[in-house]
Amino acid sequence: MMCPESVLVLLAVCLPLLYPAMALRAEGARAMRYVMPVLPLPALMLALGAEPGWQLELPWLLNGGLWAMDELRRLFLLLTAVLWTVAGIYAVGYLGDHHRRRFCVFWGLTLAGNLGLTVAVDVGSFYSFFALMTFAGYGLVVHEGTDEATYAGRVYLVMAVLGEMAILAGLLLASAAADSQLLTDLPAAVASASQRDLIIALLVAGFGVKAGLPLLHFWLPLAHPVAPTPASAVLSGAMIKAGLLGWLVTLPFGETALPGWGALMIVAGAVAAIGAAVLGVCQRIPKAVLAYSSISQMGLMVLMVGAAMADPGRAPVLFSVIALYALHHGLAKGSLFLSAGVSLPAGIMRRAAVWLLIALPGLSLAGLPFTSGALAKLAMKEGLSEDPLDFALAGYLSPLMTAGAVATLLLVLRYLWTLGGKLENRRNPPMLAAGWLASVGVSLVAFWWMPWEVEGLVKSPVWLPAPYQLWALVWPMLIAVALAGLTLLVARLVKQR
Amino acid sequence: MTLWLMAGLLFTPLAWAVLTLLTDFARGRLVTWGGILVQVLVSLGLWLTVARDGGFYYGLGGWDAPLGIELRVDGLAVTFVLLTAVVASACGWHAGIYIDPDKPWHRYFWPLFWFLWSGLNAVWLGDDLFNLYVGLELISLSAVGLVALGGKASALRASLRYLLAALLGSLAYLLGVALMYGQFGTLSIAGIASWLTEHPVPAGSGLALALMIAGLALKTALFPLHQWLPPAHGIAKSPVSALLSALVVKASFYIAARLWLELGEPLGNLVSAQLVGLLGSAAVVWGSWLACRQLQLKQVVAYSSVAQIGYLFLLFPLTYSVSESVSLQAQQGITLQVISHALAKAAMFLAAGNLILSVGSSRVDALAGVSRFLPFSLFSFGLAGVSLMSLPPSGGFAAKWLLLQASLESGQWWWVLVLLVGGLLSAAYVFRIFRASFLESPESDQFYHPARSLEVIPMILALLALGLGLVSEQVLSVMALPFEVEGSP
Amino acid sequence: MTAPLLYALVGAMLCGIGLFGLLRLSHLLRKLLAFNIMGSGVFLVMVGLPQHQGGQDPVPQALVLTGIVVAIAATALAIVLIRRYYHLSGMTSLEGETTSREGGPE
Amino acid sequence: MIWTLRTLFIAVVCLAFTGVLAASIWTIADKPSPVNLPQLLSENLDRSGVEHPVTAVLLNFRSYDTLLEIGVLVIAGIAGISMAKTATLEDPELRTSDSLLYALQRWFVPLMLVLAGYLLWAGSDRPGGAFQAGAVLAATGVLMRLGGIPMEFLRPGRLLRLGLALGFTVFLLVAVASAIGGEAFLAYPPGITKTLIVIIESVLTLSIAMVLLALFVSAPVNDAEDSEEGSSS
Amino acid sequence: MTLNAWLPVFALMTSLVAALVIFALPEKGYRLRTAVNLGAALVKLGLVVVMVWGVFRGVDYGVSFTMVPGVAFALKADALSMMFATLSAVLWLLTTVYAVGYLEDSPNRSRFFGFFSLCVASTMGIALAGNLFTFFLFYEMLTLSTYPLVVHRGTEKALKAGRTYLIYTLTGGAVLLLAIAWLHGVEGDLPFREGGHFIDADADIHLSLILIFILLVAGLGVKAAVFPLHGWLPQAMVAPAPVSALLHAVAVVKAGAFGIVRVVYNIYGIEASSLLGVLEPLAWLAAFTMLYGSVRALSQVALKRLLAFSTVSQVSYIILGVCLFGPVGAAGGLVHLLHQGIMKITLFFCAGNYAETLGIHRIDDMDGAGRRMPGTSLAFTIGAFGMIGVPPLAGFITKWTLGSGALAANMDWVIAVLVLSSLLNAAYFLPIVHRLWFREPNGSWPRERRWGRLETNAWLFWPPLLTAVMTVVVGVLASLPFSPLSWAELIVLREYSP
Repeated sequence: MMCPESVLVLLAVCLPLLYPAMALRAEGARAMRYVMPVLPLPALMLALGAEPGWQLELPWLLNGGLWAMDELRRLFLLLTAVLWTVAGIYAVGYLGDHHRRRFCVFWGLTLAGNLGLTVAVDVGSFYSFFALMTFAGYGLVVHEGTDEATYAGRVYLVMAVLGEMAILAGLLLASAAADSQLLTDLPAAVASASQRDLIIALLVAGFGVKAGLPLLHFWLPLAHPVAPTPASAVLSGAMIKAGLLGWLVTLPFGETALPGWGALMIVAGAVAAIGAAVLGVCQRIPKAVLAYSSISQMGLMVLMVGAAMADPGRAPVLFSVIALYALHHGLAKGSLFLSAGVSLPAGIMRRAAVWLLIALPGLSLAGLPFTSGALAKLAMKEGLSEDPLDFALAGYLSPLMTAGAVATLLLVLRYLWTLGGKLENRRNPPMLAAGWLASVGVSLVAFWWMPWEVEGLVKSPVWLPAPYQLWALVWPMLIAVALAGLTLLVARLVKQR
Repeated sequence: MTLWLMAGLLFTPLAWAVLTLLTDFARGRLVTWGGILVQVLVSLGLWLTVARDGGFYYGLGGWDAPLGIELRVDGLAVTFVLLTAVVASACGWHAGIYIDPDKPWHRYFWPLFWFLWSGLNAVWLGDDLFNLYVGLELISLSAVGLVALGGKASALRASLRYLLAALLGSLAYLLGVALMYGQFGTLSIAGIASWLTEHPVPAGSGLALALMIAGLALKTALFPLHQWLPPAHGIAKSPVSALLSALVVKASFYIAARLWLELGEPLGNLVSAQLVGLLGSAAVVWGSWLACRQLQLKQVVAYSSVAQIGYLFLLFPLTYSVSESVSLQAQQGITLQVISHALAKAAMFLAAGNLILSVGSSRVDALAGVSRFLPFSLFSFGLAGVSLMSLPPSGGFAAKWLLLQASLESGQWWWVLVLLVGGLLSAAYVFRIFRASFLESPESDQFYHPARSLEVIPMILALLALGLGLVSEQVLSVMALPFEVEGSP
Repeated sequence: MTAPLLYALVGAMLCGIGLFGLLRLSHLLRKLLAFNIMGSGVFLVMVGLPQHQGGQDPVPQALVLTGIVVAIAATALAIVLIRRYYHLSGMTSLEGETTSREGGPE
Repeated sequence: MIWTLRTLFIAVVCLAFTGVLAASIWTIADKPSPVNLPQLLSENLDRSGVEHPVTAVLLNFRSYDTLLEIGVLVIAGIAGISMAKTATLEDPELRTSDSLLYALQRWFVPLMLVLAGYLLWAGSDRPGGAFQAGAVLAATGVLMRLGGIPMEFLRPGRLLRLGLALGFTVFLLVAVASAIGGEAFLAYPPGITKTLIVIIESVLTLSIAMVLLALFVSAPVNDAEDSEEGSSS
Repeated sequence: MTLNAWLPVFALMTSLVAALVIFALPEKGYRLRTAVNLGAALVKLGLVVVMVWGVFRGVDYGVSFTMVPGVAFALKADALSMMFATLSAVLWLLTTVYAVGYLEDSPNRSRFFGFFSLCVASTMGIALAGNLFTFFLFYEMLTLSTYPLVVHRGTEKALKAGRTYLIYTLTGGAVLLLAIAWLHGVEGDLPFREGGHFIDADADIHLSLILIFILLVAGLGVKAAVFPLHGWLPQAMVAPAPVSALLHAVAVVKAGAFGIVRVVYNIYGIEASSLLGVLEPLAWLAAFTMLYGSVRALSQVALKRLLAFSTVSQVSYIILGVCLFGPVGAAGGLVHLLHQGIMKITLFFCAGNYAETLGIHRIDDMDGAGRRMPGTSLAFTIGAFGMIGVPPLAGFITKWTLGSGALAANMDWVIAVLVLSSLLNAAYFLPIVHRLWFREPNGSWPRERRWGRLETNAWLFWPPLLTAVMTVVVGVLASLPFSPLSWAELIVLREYSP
């Protein structure tokens, strides 16, 4: 018999999937945008309401479908649903008349893909949703129709297709090795497969395109700025995490030690974290800065992925940290992106409030105490602490994290700086403002009630870091501020000359 | 019953020749149609009789061979008799509508037509060398008469050429007959063959066979002796062309084949068998090639006959010093080829006649746009073409299949190439016609519409040719019936 | 060598001559004559060869008689055709034709 | 040059042909034939109804040949008169008033008629027969024609066609009559064989003469209007 | 004979009779002709459905009689034939609907629909043929009945294309005939049989068998457009869109591929083929063709030519699948027989719609067409994505199954080819999709026509949408019983354990 979860999950996936049908009739098309915030609601209910562990078998689907939810997926689903909801609200106010119907169609399809892939456990539907998200996402990227958008779209598409193919090959090999169509069977089989390294390489590269792995990231700083703001938010907040999720569910974590791959990933993560920051601070467009920030943040997560690969024993712990970090980053980055589209209201107080609300998620990213960022950073620190880890590069992780923190704040500051020159002075459309405020609220407040797991990593009350941790959180921020101040000074001097 | 059938078979065409001689064209047409009915029924009856009871010898005038003339009524012969009945009645039916009844000289069409028919029957059934000669002359002269009928200079030129070729061929054949008689003292083919099986081959007898076959090859228009055929077949009235291509050339080939199968093994030799096959192959290629290059529609069809006749001569190499089963396959294949070509070529000529009637010109490029106007005739043409191309399920295909098998099994693979290339070349000229007719030309609205029945006749023939492939087993089984020897050969 | 055999050999020679004429000559009447010569040769062979050893044999005689009638019929028909052809085209031979003339409008 | 070469080539071919043929005849002539047909024939001659073996072969043993042969002749006649496109076969140019010819006619025509009758009658027991008689009869007609005697029956009308067909028709009727009675085609009922043969011979003579005569007169020249299919219009 | 024996004959006769009736109908009889066409298509579909059910339960449908001495004319319905028959029955119905709309007021409709039905009858015959001889019979009939369709427009270009088509196919037919005759000489009449005939073949006929195999593949490869025998296909694109659709999706190209499947599975037998060592080279050839077709497609400017080269590439998937020794790969190849048909017919329908409604023939002119014709463009997009192999569409199922099969057969290089081919497919399809939806129109269309409320004629509008839906459905529901994939697995099961 169908349990409520099954109904809900079907609803969650099918609602956005069927939503484009509204475009067929003129009346429906006009009403379309008001439905956008509603689309992720079933998913949200599912993520919040249902306990992990249920599963839904769809034997007729592709090669036999299985949808289910575990802790990891739950967090990702939650992130996706929340972010899409707030972005949806935002979009209602944001959208102009330009090809609005088309945007809505692609919005729905991308959402369906993004939601679907988080609940899919069989290879076929996972890959299907992944591809759906990828290709429908293209519609969001090129929506504006400008030359930059088209160019960005082309780069996005080329890389995405390459990535898809790598994933296809990797999944094929893996599933052949496992002789199973279920993702849950893959890691173990990959670990013992004769072509282990090839499979891992394909999967790392394939999902790496989405996750903005260095050298596979080119599309990101191009695509995120040109997409409409709500789309950027979900691109950077949710969809980028799909790549991460892909790694987590397919690579052989906890099965066997892969020091080589771990090292590679750690190096890649480090390069991403630092390198993206260096490139990012040179950007002039706010959303480009944010895009680089995303790469940088993803670099940190890659770092953890690498560690998890290198040390199978530590992988379960790291998983929950990664999930937490992803959740935190997604919400904060979503909020940041949305803020790129708000206008400054009249009145100094209001302006200050707006600026504060813009800055807070950013600072949260950098690990400001009492924010989700602080929690995530601490959890990460704990997760990557030297002692339990057992591989060559373990010693470098801590400084890397610190450098990452510095880089993060630098980028956030740069963002705020560039944004300052761009924000317009006018009234925000109410829905836009509502969406943005909601995102900020979710990132700063609602986060604390979300079902993440930090047992054994951060002492409770988790929102209140212990004093020794406080310093650890703050000093990189200070360095960053100092650096930023220095730069500013130098810039002034140079300008005065 | 059988005796009456035989008498009817021999009597009807001759009698109707006389009857129609006494009437004018229009009344002759009615008389003819009656005669056709009789003749078809008689042929069918005889065929059924033979198919049920097996074949027999029929001594004319009550005299058996070697003194008298015996007719050999076996499965093959009655099948050809039936084939002749079908094709000739179709042509007769068609001619009755097609030919202008107001021209006074057209009244002579019917007697010539009937004489031709009787000559054909005489040849199919003949087992006497000299009687076959007379039958051949009967056919040749009436055919020449039909070609020349009321014709102009070009028709006369063609018919003269035809006549001279036919006469030379007949003389060569007759010379062979003279030598045969001088050597064996009898004119019965069966008699000679049975004597040869029991005695060593006497010296000097090969020339007789060679002369006869050479003469017959000339009459059959085997390459390179084919030049007379295309003008004659191309210029005659369509029903006449159909008769000539479908049946007349087959008559001489039939005799050659009978001689070869009965006497070839002892009297022939490998080189000549291969040589004849080679000439046949050359005919296939050369005839098809020329057919592709003709400007006149009926010339295309006529050259196609030259090519198709080439296939027939593959009988010679494929039955000489090969195993029994291969020989049988080759014979069956050739038989099917004769039948299907007869049906298909008749259909093709009749359809071509309709097309010419419709567009008012015999040029191939005048056909542009006719596919919209006369699709039915064009379709008949095409169906007949399918058989000529030896594509399935036509009789031509079944024939080709059997010949392929025979070639492969006897190890004479070079004929395989001929068969395949020939099929492709024939496709080339058939589709050339189609190409022309499919062309949409803007001014192509001036068409005369021939009578519906004119269009139906070639269609029936074409369908028969096409369906032959499906029932070829049944048709061939009649020919394979045991031969019941009544006379004393 | 008996008389019938001589006839037969002469017949062979006539055949050769007739054949040469048929192939070489272009005037239609001459061709026709050549045909008749060749025909005579054939008839001679036909009559001569069997009677060389078997003596009197009425069968070939009858055959030749039939053959002659046929030959006459053919010759007569040919002459009618040739005359008419000459009248219409003014030509006495089949040669010298061009492809455009063949079947071309008269 | 080419002409000469071609001639040479043809001459060589013909010579070779003659040589081979002669050699073959020479070889064949050496051996007796395995079937002795003349003997068989003479054994059956008394059943044939006529005394002369050639006539017996022609009109009894191999009467089918003869039937068809007459057919060939009729065909030639038909084809011949089909060429004539005028209502009459009369050709004014052939009319002469030569007195010598007229005198000849007066003497020869009756004589030749008698000769024809004799040849026909002689056919049963000595050389002679329908064809010879018919040929003489035709020659008479030619003579009359040259002499300018109008012969209205040669108009290509029903009478001419009837004349052409007469011999053949009778032969054919005789042939089929026996078949209807259950005998083989062309088998003469015993007893009246001779009578039948004589009747056939007589009508054949008439027909043969008619055919030959028709062929002689039927090639007058006039213009045709019918177009062939092979030519474009 | 029982009804069961007659069912294949009836299925064959439906379209044959329809053809004859249509030929006899006057040009003006539009309604009657349409009724006959659709009626026959529906009846046939019904018969096929009945037979599919029967074959599934193991009923034996077959009729056979000796045609030429030593050879039988045999019709038989097994799982494989039902696969092809279903394809042709379903798509015939849709294509007929489409063609009725497409040729609304063009001349020579009687001829067109007559040959159209003949063409489908031949396809049916090919599907139901019980031995190589019968197969060949209908194979050649197909050649002939498609020629008038290819040259239907009667232009110089069409006639030239028709000539090329004939030269290729008839030559191929001749080679095929030679091969069949030779095979017949070696082994006698060979009915199609699961597991093939040559598993126990003597070593001394191995060479002959290999040569015959090469000839067979060469003959069939012409229709299947295997490199280098594909030259006719792009040229034949001058034909009207429904013809191209039929040619590519159902009839001609498929007949060739189907023939190769028959030869490998039911004549030689997969194991014997593998033993003879003929599969591997064929697989390489197919792989090369896959890539070659795609590369050529990249540089095309005319939409239909692009689709043609895409066909060249896609059909080789089928052949490749057949060459993969193992049940999974085989299922992949077989299922593509259906999938490619559905997807390609969608694309051709759409191409026809663009041409007929907007006068678009070149890819350059397609900018912004998605707004003017959303339905058609949606169908096109789905078809294109299916071709690329984007999940969960039909093409993905193929690729996935093929890939798994290749791995099972230890032919890992196939994965690389698959990936590369998909990339190439993406490289030429995605720009078109982009043009459709994301470019602004150039102003005016080359030659626009309007039909009432819908974006185009209703007869033209629905078929591509339906096939697009099918593209999605056969992909998404691939594991349902009677889905193409399940059916292919059934065939394979019977082939591998005969």
